[in-house]
Amino acid sequence: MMRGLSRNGWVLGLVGLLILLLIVTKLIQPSFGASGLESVTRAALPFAFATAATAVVVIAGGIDLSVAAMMAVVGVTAAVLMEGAGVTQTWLVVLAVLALGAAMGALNGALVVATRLPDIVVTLAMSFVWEGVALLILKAPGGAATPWLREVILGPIAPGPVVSLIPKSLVVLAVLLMLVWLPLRRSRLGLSIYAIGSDATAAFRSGVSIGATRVAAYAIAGVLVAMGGLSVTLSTGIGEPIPGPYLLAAVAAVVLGGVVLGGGRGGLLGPIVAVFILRIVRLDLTLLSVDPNVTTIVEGTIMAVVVMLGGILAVRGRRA
Amino acid sequence: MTTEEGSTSISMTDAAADAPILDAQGVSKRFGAVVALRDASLRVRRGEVVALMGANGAGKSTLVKILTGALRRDGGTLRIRGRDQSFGSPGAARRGGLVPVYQEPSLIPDLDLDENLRLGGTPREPFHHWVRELGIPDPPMDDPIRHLPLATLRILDLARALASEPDVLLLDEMTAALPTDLVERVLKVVREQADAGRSVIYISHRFAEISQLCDRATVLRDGATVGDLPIEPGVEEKIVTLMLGAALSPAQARAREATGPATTGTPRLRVRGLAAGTKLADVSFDLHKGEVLGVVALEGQGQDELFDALAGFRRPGGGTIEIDGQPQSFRHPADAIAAGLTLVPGDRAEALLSSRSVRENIAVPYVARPRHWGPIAMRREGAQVAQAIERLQIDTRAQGEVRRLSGGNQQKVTIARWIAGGVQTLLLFDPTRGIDVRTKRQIYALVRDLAAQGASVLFYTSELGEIQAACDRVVVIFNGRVVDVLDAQDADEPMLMRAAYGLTAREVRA
Amino acid sequence: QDQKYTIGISNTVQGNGWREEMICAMKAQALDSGMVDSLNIAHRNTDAAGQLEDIRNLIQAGVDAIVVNPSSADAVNAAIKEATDAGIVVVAVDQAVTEPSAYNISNNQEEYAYLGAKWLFEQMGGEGSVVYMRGAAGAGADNDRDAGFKRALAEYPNVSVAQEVFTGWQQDQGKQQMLDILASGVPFDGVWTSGIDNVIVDAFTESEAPLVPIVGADNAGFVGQLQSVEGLQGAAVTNPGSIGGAGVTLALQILQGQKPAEQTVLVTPEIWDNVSDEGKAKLQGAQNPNLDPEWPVSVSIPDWTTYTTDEVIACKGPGE
Amino acid sequence: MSMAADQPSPAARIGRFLRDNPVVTLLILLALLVLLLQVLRPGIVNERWIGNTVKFAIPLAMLAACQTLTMLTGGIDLSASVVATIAAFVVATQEPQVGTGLAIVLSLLPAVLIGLVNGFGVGICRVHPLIMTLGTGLIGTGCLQVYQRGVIATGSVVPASLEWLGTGRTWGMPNALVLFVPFAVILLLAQRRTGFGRLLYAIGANENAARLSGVRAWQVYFGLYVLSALIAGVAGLLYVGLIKAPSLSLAEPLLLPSVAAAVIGGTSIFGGRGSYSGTIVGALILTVLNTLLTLLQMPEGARRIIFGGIILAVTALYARLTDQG
Ligand SMILES: Nc1ncnc2c1ncn2[C@@H]1O[C@H](COP(=O)(O)OP(=O)(O)OP(=O)(O)O)[C@@H](O)[C@H]1O
Ligand SMILES: Nc1ncnc2c1ncn2[C@@H]1O[C@H](COP(=O)(O)OP(=O)(O)OP(=O)(O)O)[C@@H](O)[C@H]1O
Ligand SMILES: O[C@@H]1[C@@H](O)[C@H](O)OC[C@H]1O
Ligand SMILES: [Mg+2]
Ligand SMILES: [Mg+2]
Repeated sequence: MMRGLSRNGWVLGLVGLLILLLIVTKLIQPSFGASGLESVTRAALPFAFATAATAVVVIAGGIDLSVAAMMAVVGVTAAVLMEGAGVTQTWLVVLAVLALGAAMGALNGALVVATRLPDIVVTLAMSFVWEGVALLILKAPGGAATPWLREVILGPIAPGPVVSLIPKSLVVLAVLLMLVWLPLRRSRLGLSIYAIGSDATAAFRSGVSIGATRVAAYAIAGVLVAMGGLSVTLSTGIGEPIPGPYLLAAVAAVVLGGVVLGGGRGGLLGPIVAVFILRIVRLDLTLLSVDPNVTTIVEGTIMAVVVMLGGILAVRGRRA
Repeated sequence: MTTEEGSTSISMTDAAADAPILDAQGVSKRFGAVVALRDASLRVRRGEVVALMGANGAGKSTLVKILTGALRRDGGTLRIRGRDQSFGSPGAARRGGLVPVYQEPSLIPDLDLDENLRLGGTPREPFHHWVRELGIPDPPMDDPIRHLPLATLRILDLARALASEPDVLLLDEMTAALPTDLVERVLKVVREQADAGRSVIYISHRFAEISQLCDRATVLRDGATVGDLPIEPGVEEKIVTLMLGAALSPAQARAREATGPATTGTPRLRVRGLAAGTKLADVSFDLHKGEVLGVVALEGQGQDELFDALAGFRRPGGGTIEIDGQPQSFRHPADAIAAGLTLVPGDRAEALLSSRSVRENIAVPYVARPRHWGPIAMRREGAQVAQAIERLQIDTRAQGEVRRLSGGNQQKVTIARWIAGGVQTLLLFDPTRGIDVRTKRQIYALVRDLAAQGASVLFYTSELGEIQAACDRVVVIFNGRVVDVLDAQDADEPMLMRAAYGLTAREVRA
Repeated sequence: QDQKYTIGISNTVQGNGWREEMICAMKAQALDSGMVDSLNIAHRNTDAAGQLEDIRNLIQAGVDAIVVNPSSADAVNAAIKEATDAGIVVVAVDQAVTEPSAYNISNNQEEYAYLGAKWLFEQMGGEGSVVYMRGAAGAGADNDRDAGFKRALAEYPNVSVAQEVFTGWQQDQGKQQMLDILASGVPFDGVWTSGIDNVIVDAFTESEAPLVPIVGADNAGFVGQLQSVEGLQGAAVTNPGSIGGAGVTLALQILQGQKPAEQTVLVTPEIWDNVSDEGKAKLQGAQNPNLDPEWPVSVSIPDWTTYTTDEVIACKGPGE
Repeated sequence: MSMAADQPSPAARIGRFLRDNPVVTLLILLALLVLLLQVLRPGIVNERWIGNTVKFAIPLAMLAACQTLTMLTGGIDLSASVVATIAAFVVATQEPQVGTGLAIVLSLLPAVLIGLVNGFGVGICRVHPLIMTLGTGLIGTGCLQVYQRGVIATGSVVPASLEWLGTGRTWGMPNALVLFVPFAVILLLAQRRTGFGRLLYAIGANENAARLSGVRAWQVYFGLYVLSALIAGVAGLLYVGLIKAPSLSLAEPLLLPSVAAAVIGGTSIFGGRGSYSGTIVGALILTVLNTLLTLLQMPEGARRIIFGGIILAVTALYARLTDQG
């Protein structure tokens, strides 16, 4: 039990910090409630999916610098295909862009395996490629997301005293992440992803196919990326070909969330909590009408200092 | 709960039991310039426990990896149950009935035990049965593997292997890191496996285990099978001879003057009650100016910790280190180097900048301190490096990157580094591991030469013949303590071997 | 007039001189009006989804009005609707939004491009080819300007486009592109730029290439060049960054119950060339060596802003 | 045993030659690109074009020097572009107040500070350089914006000497070469012939082995990240002289290309291998590639796809050719 605690200590600390921040928010702005929670969650959606995608790849021992560009590809594709689409077609589009995400991710992974170049090089080059693809699909913001599908992530889950506190977007996020993550975490594939990130030689000796697992990890990340791109299009209602600021934010949240660059360690909860922490910090600074430039400094400091602390703890741990 | 496979297997016919279940012939394997296996052959019948013997670097682990699909062989044949077979991966080997416990722990460090079992598809019931049998009744299931002690990891690896009911179990130095009580249990379980008609390939440096457990021994030397003998009383001597080969008979080796250095006065290095980690308990000795002091120990007796502590790589848990009478405390290898203690580690991969040139490798200690960060006196460095290369006769035709050098030449580079700047006290950890006989000779000569010029050398070796070839005196370490100190002239191999196994030494001392 | 208001500001391009002037004009106007308690500024580089987050955070902060430079005409409508539903006045500046409950006050972007292009084609004698240096691929204002440019092009059948490039509204990129074009020897007779102008003139002078007519915006650096660079024929089309101050004024008027007749107020751009006497006089009057070269010289808009030039340069808002 | 016996075939000889002289491979790739450009636009490759290409390649090559040096140790410096921007902005805003000399000194102070923080994070706290420099980059950007608020009233002037350096020409060649040639020569020499340069390779090749040889790695990291930041600062000064318009995101567009230039130039992202000569050619390749794509009439999207594709292809090809040992 004690060991379990220490294993999840970092995540528990983050959850504590999140609760603290929520309390602080309530103190700064007594009217903060359901609608505030909703706007935080909706803002968090694309970051959360981008972060989840990055987490999967990093756990597998890689890194994907093309996450934001792939989100743009998915976003414009969905917006173009959904324009004026009926119910069936809309669902088909959703399936299609999820498949598109998986395919893009798989291509990234396959190139990493085939070229034997470092992940960071391949995915950096591919980020230019995916940006270009997005611009070929839509030169300027355009297309339209199916309105009723947008409703799915808008507003409280249902009218009523208690449930009205829970935003639909939070439910959507939780359900989708769990749909991908829980089965994965329990499956042999999920274990293999951790295994190749932790110790590729030992994984190979345990019967894991390293190349296939790497491709699969990138493909799963691609599916999550597709959810992220879709969530951007659903929240703005249109498709934007220029990648949003999700890449570095996702890497930061992943590291803050306790996933070790290099692989094998960490989960999804920590990074997602880190996403919410970063969103709420921004909200609080806006509520306090802090100079927007100071907000950038605060975000950078949180990243550097928290990770430096983590680094010092890790060095200590290695010595012990 | 006990499984019943024993009674079913025992009914096998004698004829079937006689046909080899595994038959490897002429296996070869090279890693770049290093020839790990030249001509290795191994044959195992049903119900048989075969010892695979050989000095460090003889190629035992490489052979195990090739048999189980972890490495691809360059040449040779492998027949399983009479049919030609090659396994593409350890997973495939397991499905084919060959299950290894590798020399290095093979559980995933960041997964917990439960997850590791699921990953490997290990059946639970048998696993838990074997863990209990092996004396770890209650392994922590939800703790990352990297938190567990090495001994536990070895047992878990074994239990995992046993649970998949292998036809051939391959154990690579399974017992090296285990305390005595666990060793006993392992031996018992392995014996039961054999009695149940399963086959075992058993690698260990401990003769006591071999004679207690094994039916036969196959001996590897320098990557080739050089003998195959039944285990019977007195076979140890024959195995030792085969393992070491004729190349270094004591008579040949003692080519040097027997004039030892003065062992009086303030020693260059004085070690008292040194303890470190869990293995190094209490070691004391003196190393004098101009002396080569041998260190002999079986695998895992604390010698790694001793050298690491002396080189500033790890902080001792107790005891003192004095140099020329001055007490020392090292926080970083740089401190030890400043005090004149320089380490050549056993694993040359640890010491080499493999993607850099010979010259840069040799000159790196010189630029270590910030006041030498400026322009390098290239001429002087060139001369210095050339002199060191000359002295060690390093073959530098493949100058560009040291990883393209042969293993022996790589090893020489790790030593040359310290010769270039003038050496005071050299800590050599098994410097001749995996290198050819001629190079070995050169290294002995060099060591003697350095000593003659006033340097001191602490010389750990896993090849006992080297003690007489290179050393003045020898300390034998067992269980983290010095159990014997001998003059090198008196320390022939059988004597050292027995001392290292903790046999005669104790009698002698008692 | 003793009621004091809180005003929120949302902008998604940072580090661009035009946008910096816009923010300073907002601050100066808020201070000068004496009706604003505090400004709550969300000013960063982000996409439409990030702007949705910022607007929602401003709603949470309980501001009375929001002045927004929208990253897209449609994409932030959802949050604007939430704001106006909550009784918050929303004014979009620089580019329009399509949400009917919001007010728009902006330069007429289509007209901006049309005016400049028409002058350029006229200057070229109605024939020849031009280098068309656009803004950021995919940005809203860039689309509107493209429409204006194309309208003018249709009126001059003998004018063709020699090269079309996106500068991304970045000085260095625009300059390198122009140097490449000059070096390639492609013949052309004029250059139209989307406000990345002074570096284009530099590119000509530095490579000692013969000058052709150049159209830019009323940025201080370019206005100076129009009067000082030997042999340069060109025109600056006004695109006041001070539209931000106008947006604050409009928001305050609405808060005080003086709604404008139209939801959309357009400021008609002017063109100042250095060929006609009238143009020369305007340029002379507008020149201001104290300004950052990237700042538009039209630091104020008659009837809409009340601060002095020194006040906008000081860039101080209420409470600073 | 003996290697002298086997006579390598001519193909193998060429292979070995290319492997031992990787820059040659890169120069061939560069020449092919220039040739392609000349075929597509006959006459383009003239003195003026070469001058312009060199002029734009120089600041990129300098920022790529930061990536090359840090990558030698297995790191990266994502704060380099921010440091360059800060130096550019500070020099232009301080020039009217304190004069060129002092303005340049002031502009390099933030660089040193950021370098020290990076060195502390990477060398002492063992934070992954990617994260560390990303964080300090964000902090630097924020501080720059706060600073900008303070100097908005004072205006900015790009020092004339920097303009001369950035845009001037002598005998058709850019004046920036006056700064860059000595810089490149010193850096190339420093990589091979100074103790510090040797240690960068040593740490990247095998940090443990370096430790074993008495190297205190944290000292090297401090020196490295401060040096990298200083180079970035100087690159920023040169760049503002070239663009002549200090903005708050001036050097940002050079960041990813600077990483790409180092990688194309054969520097291993895992450390221990690479040389600045390759990086310089890498920067030239990227600059020529940009020109090529600008002049090809094709949609912006297609340009980016080709850009990414060529980077991937060149890097993969290069890795194949030079790393078959
Ligand atoms: N991956 C590798 N790359 C290069 N050389 C290797 C590699 N693995 C093994 N070797 C070399 O091959 C030889 C045989 O090694 P192997 O591990 O098989 O020896 P061993 O008999 O198991 O020795 P020990 O008793 O020390 O475990 C040694 O010289 C070793 O250095
Ligand atoms: N690049 C080099 N590689 C190896 N050895 C070198 C190199 N340069 C100099 N040396 C040798 O290393 C030794 C120490 O050099 P140095 O000239 O610094 O002497 P020192 O200052 O007396 O010694 P120390 O610096 O250790 O106090 C000398 O023998 C010198 O010849
Ligand atoms: O002219 C441009 C302006 O209208 C746009 O919205 O932001 C950037 C400016 O350069
Ligand atoms: Mg072994
Ligand atoms: Mg000296």
